[in-house]
Amino acid sequence: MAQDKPKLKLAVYWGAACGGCCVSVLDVHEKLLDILAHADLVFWPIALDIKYQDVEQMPDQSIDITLFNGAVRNSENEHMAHVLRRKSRILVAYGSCAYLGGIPGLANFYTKEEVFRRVYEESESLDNPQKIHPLPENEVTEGHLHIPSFYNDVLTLAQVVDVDYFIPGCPPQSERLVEVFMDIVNGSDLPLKGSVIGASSKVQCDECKRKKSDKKGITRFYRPWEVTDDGMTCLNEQGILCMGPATRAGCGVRCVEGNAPCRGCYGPLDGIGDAGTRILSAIASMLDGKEPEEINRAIDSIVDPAGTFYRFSLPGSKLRRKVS
Amino acid sequence: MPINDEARVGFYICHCGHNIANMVDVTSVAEYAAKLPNVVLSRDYKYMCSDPGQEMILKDAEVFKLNRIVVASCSPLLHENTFRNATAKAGINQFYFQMVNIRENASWVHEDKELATVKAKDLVRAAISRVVFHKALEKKKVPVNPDVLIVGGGISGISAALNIANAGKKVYLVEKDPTIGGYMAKFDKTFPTLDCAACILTPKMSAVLKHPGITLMSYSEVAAVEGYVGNYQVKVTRKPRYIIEEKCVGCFACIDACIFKEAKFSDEFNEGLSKRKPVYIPFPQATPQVVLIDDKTCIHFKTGKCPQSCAKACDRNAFDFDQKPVTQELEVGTILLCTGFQPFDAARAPYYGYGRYPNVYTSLEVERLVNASGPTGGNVVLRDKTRPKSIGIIHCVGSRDEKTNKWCSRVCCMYSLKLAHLLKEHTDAEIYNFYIDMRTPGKGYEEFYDKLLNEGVHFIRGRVAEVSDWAINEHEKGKLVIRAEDTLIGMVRRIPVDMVVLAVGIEPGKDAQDIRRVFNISCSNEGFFLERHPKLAPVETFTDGIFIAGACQGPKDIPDSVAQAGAAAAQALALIDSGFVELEPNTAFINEELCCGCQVCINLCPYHAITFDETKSVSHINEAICKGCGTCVAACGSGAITQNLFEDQQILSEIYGLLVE
Amino acid sequence: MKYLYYPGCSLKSSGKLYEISLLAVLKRLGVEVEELENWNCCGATNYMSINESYAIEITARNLAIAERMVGIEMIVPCAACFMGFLKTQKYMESDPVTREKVNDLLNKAGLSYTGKVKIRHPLDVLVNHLGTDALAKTAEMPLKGIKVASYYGCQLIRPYATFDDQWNPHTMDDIARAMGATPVDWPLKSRCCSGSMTSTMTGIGLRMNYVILKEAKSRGADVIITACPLCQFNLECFQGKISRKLKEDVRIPVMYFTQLMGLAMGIPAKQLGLKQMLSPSLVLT
Amino acid sequence: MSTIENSNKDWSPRIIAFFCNWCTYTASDLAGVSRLRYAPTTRVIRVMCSGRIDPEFVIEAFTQGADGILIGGCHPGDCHYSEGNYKCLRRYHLLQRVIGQMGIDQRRLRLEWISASEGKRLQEVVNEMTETLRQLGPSPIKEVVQTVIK
Repeated sequence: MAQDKPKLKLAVYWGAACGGCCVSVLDVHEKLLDILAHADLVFWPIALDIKYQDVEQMPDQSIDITLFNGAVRNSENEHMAHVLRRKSRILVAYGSCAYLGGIPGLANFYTKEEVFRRVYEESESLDNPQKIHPLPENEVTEGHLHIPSFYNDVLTLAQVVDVDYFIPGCPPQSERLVEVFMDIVNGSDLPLKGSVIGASSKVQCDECKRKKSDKKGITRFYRPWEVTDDGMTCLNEQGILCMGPATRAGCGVRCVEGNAPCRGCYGPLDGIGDAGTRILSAIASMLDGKEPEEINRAIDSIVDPAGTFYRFSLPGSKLRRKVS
Repeated sequence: MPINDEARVGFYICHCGHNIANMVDVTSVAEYAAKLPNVVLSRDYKYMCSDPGQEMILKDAEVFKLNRIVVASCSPLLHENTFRNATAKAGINQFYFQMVNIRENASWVHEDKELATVKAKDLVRAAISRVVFHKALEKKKVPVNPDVLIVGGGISGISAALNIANAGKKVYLVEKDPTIGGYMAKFDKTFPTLDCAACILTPKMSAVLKHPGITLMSYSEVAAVEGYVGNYQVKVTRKPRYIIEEKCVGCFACIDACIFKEAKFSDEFNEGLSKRKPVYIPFPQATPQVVLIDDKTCIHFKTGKCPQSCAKACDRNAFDFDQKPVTQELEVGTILLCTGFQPFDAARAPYYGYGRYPNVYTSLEVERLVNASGPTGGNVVLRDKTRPKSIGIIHCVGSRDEKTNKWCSRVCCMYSLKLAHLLKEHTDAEIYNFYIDMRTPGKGYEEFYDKLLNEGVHFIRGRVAEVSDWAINEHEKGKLVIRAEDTLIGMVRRIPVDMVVLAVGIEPGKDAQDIRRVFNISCSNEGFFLERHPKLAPVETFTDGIFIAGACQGPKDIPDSVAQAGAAAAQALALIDSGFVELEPNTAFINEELCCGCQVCINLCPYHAITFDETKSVSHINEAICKGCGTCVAACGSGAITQNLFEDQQILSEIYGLLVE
Repeated sequence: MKYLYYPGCSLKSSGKLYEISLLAVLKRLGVEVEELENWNCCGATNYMSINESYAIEITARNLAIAERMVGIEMIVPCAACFMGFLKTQKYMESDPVTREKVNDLLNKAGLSYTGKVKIRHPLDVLVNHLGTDALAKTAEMPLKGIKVASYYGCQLIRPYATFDDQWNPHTMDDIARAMGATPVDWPLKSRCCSGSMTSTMTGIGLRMNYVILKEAKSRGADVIITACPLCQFNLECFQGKISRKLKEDVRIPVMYFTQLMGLAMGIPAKQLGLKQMLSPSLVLT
Repeated sequence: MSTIENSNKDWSPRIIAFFCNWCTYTASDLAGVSRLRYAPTTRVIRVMCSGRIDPEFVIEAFTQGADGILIGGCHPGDCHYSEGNYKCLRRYHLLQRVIGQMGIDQRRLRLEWISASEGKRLQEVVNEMTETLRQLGPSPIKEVVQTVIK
């Protein structure tokens, strides 16, 4: 039985993340006990007091599975990505940020200077008359201080290190995590390296229960609060921009089930080169209008098209970031 | 980029004589290609499309175990099929072939050999990068419906109809006017032989009517066309004549009985030089011999208060005042468009006074005037019934002119000579031809010009500036004065004449743009239908199974129109007799494993080829209906749709190949 | 209804009677005009033949000043000015090099022109805006039985104007008809009057005016009406000389179409400047 | 690096041109047959219909180093497939917004309707676009994409 086998060593780490992914691990609730029956948690900053040094001293390949959540935003994230890669047999990019850049990745619409100016000079809640910015290196009387350096570009985990698997979601569905984990424990055949796991091979609409028809013909888009959703019809057909048609399923259509449009956190299907252009094309294909004016009127009603289509995938997209 | 180790590419670059080799360094491209991944063999050759060129592919394929072929030469629209066939002969699936256009897209349009060579290398790299991901495909064969639709019943349409029907095929001949015959029916004599137009045309018109293989649909227009080569569905709308065509025998009793005792409406057939009644037949030999009612002038239709004396005079009860347009559906395999031209509107050249001075005529009006069955019985008289003693014929009216039409209308010089001869014969007037250049390229044409020179007709070489009634001396009083530069003597001349004939040019028909849209073909800039290739495919269009003949393709005289009609008929017959057509397998298909059933694609398809399968909750493309535009492919958020020959990976590889060395 | 009004130099000097009669007629018709402020020469003849770009540039200045009056169309009565304005607009619209150069110069002068000014000839305004029916209603003293030969000259309708038929113009005939007169059809409506050749190559100039006067007379016209100050000047001033030289009486009243209109409207001859005419125009009154 | 940059000529932009088979590709053939000279900057990719052009192709071409993208289709109402060009038009306008937000000069992407008979128009468009791109200079996109700034 399982108890006879040596326990797996499990690590969870967060890069540039909101913490939601870590919470999603906790959200397995009592299943955590099942997991812990088969695994020891050897590193998890949010829950365990294990220092970076401890991890650095672990033998290489000694961690069986590392769930790395969060994007790579600064030198600390990158350093730990390299360390954990070295120490882990299986490195999983866990959640949208590690997978495609996620919400922190939207910062790629700006430069580091713009971010700093906003945060340290213009923010409404700020009192910084001298416009002091953090310095990565600093000499003080007590000695040399340094903090991680902030990168200009937000990166996905795979842009920094070799990644074995990707589990999408903002956050990933806890049930999926348990399933994946138990598969590993039970010694099921592991999927091909580089696969997206814990998610469907079809897009959201496949699981979405709303009524869909071939009549799209969108003349303008509405934000969800601007119209009364009938609760039954495809949101796009009601003019509420839903990323479902180009977003991988696996979350259980949670947002749409909750009458909110899909935001695209599960990313595109396998083989799709660029999540943003894929949904862009699908949405444009639902538009009505033959005159540029009509078409542009409809487009005007999309708030922040690029931010919408690349909401979770900008660093992982073909362009990666704003060009200039 | 992904790679494919299996692919063994044979690359060939064509010199096309000097056409390519002069502007693209073909040897350097061949050497460059040899070093590209997957390329096993790279050669340059003088003429790849020649037999030895194709033979070379065949031999190389065997010796070098090639499984992909790339040829850099001319446009794929010209020779893709040639090389696909060569590829197939070499035992390789014909779709493992990619063509690179370095002639039309490079050597012919650039002036810098170095840059043109760089461009050729980029294009070659892209094709090689793409062909590696090609898939083996089969062309689908579909049977060809042997029935033929011919649109337009002028001399071209008539000739083509008889050609095809005589070969035992069924022909539908659709004519928008009440009678077939077209413009030729209006002519008196034809150049250069001066044989009577009616004598050679009317037998053909009645042959059309009598031919068991031809269904003549006069006073009808094509409303819609669907389908594809070999299998077109056509909707034809028959306009109401208010006469039951099958019952009318053409006795004309109704015309005599019309409440209008005198004809008072402009007669279209006689170019308005005579009058007709609301119930009429365009001309005595009209085919079919069926009268019709013009509902715009008929008292019954205007007021409802006509005793309908016409209908009462008909002993065959052929009248039906309640007729409505009727739409009929036809199924045909091929279509010939012979929709003709329209003469240039002389009012658009106001400096020649047409519409302002009554004695300025168009050539077409004069055709009717000299015609024995015309409004004056062949008696050439002016509007005041006097006989002109001097006549000026102005060539190139509306033609070869930046302000109107730039092209030469090709027929005006010859018909002007013909009219000069006929007018001389009928009136013995002094005839002056004002020409820019005398263009008489045709069998017996130059000889005809020679004959006219000896008949005492005057020829003045120069463009006419204006026609006016401004007399500056007694000699010019009461005459029309033609002012023109005589370039042969270097003087401006004023020639006073009694009658001016404007040799109006040939223009695309006023409905040419509508017709083009209905049949999904292209027009050239000036508005004539565009042939597939100006030399090698002059009667084909870019839409397979649709052919063009006659003046709808460009200005043409009768012999050329008839010849072209024959060519178009032969093309149609060749297609029919091959029994089937091979369709390009560039259709799209849906991977059901990926389709989510969002139905975004369904309405994008103009052919309704995509349907939603409720039970499986996936969409499905009927590949027999799909025409391969690929619009649905780009719309699919799941990437579930693939277009054969234009797969995402193939196009992305092409992009990569173009940009990355 | 209000228009900007660009008189140009002729209407303030040799063509004074054109201005007087035009303004009188427009006033009668309730058309308000405001003279373009601080206007300059339109650049016709001398400028245009010596340095075309100068001509374009100074006309552009007038256009730039006019453009400040947003939404108002500008009446330009002199045929030479009218063509000059249309030509400038055409060049600026279709030739980027000219446009850039002219705009640079305008900018230096603190001006700018974006192409919004609509130039209209009085004939255009009268016939196409007010309409001949409205005009006919103002003809208190219809000119019954008077035969009128309309003469446009060479540059009023060619090559840029679109308000009339370039080959057989009719707006002046329409006006004459509305005033109760009978237009005669004649083929020399837009033949050249020789322009300034009457002073530089007198023989040719007189000959060209002769054919026009003679043809109008032989067609039975009682009066020639025109819309161009230079045409009016040539035809009127030299007709005595021509008659004497060629021993053929080609004398005929030559007046501005606005003077003819004024007569029909019952405006006193004096207010139309008819008393200052050289040709025997008063016979009409 | 493109072969063009390797040549010792003055810098010349690279335009990836997606032409529909029926109108614009045919127009480019016509330009060839008519020997209309134009700048050697375009690299044509033939698709059956402008409706096939996936916005991803445009982005891919930019990231691989294209300085401009020219899309050529049939005039409105003249599409060989009835309305594919309108579908292209809708995607084009939305894509223009997005590339604008991405900091790409919108003049680098151009859509033109060029019919089979408009070889001359094709010549004009290519020369015009070449001139525009010359003024804009080399596209920075490829370098930005390939150079991570930390």
